[in-house]
Amino acid sequence: MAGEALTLDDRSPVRLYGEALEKLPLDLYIPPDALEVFLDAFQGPLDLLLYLIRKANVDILDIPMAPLTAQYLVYVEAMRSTRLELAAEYLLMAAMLLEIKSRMLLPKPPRESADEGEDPRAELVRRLIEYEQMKAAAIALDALPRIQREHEWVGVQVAERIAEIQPGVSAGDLQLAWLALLRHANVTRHHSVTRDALSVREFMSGILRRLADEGSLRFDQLFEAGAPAAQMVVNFLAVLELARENLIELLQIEAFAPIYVRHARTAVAEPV
Amino acid sequence: MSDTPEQQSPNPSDIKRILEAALLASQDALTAGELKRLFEQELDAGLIRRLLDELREDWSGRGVELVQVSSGWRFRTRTDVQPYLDRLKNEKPPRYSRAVMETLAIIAYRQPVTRGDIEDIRGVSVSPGIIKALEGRGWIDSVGYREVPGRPALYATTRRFLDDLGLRTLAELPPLAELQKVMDFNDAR
Amino acid sequence: MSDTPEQQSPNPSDIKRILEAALLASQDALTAGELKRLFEQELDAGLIRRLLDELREDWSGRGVELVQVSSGWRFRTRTDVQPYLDRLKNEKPPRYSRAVMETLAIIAYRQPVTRGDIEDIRGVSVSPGIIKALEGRGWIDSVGYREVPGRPALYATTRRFLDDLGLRTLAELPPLAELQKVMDFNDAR
Repeated sequence: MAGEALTLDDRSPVRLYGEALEKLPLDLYIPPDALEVFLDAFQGPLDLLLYLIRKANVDILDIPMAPLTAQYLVYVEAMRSTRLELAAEYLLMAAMLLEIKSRMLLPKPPRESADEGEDPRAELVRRLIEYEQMKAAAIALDALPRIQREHEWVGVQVAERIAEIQPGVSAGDLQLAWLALLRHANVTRHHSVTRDALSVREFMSGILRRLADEGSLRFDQLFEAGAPAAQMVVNFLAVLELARENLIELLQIEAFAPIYVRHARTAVAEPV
Repeated sequence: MSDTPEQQSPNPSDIKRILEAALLASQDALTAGELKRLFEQELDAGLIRRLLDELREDWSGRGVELVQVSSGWRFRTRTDVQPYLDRLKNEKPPRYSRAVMETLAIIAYRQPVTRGDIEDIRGVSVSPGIIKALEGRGWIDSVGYREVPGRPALYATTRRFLDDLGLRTLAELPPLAELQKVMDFNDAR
Repeated sequence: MSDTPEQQSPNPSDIKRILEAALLASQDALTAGELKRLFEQELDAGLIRRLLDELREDWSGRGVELVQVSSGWRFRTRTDVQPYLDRLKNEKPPRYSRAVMETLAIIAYRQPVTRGDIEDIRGVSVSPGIIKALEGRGWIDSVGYREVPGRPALYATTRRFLDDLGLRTLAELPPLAELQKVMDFNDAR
């Protein structure tokens, strides 16, 4: 394999193993000045072989091994002279081509077994076709419209939040918080609150809120006409509780006159 | 000089279409200068401005709006679609501190209460920041004052608190009697 | 239970407006499931699908199009506006060498494959740089190891690869040339 290095000169542009290469069939001949350009263009030995086969216009299923091998070796020698590090795979292929060529020269055994009957080129052809297929696929893939080349994704800004994300709280969280309170302060005895009492407390807040808005209300205005009896009772309890806690003041100018309800504050601020 | 299609003088509707696509695709606001730079031809700044105003008009009522900010023009979502977009977010919302949760629990279960009441139950002082956070959230408000020296504000939970927790009334809060059982159970372990 | 505005049943035109805003604002494609998740109510998948088709129709002729890719629905600019957008770009999109594209094609059509498989098909060694470039782009990743000595990594293409090429599934890849066509292709050159 390691014969005389390929030389490029005017008289005999390409020499292989000391032999001028113009003896090669014309359809396999490639001008030597094109060599360097092609060296960069080939992806590997299969690529080079496909190029040579295409150039020679021969059937990939019936490759003429002798001229193809010779032509291939021209390129390999050119590569060895310039970029040795690339040559390994090319040399391996050269060895394979020479082996196939020699096997084809052997006389066929009289009785062919299944193995021996296979064309020595079959494996090479299979690889060449598969690679050719992938080469075509690569070109087709590259031709697909691609993001950042033919398209851009759309992504408009999401409006600034008016407020940052607020912590989420569930009723269960409140329960847990109360549970924590119970753990570190024994508040149960003083603050056991039943379902009903909570309703009372809700009405207490509601009454205070209304009084804050409206100043004072007639007692009957605190009660929504037609509300369920249970609600009336709870509301009444709320009024009593508010009075008991000195949060509101109940005023009646004289017996049977309308009762007025005021915020305790109002009662203090306004002399009656 | 060359004759690629985009170098023929584009008409206003083409220009508008390109302005819209560029603004939708851009990660940042685009300045008037950048918008001019989209086009090979020197376009009149007044024309671009007019088309931007048209675009803004075209997009009114949509979930995305064209806005002019200090750094230029950009599309952004309207705030009213925010609640929908938030549902896609995986990020967990922050959590309130124990102090905030306990304060809220006391106000919810014991309302109306003063800060002093909360401090009595929690056994520690309540920072004004906690009350402010809950007021800021719209979950509590001051419904009056207790007529004792200093006239402390009385806090209660709001309608919004119930809404945000998915409750109709305070009575739907987990009853404390059950809580007691939970606590007993925990203590037993 | 509660009655915040978004919890009232939205009508189809509101839904469409929100779908559009979410798709325009999303950094990634949104799946049908995510689009459903925008809404508090359980919406019919058929309705959402119909509105997406309507949206796609609404946007036809604009500089931006709604497409269905592997990971869901997403808006992207149309090919014909790209020359304009390119004028604002500081850097050109990467052009991949034949070596990279052939490696990508082998991974796409033959996945999962090891580096050795790729080298067998291409007939040359595959530099780690090629694999890194494709991984860096998010187009391939390692999906496991072949249980042979050395346990080489098995590579496959990602959803992002399909998304970036505007494909929904690998089945939408350009069909591989058949053997006879390969030969015709060769002959034609």
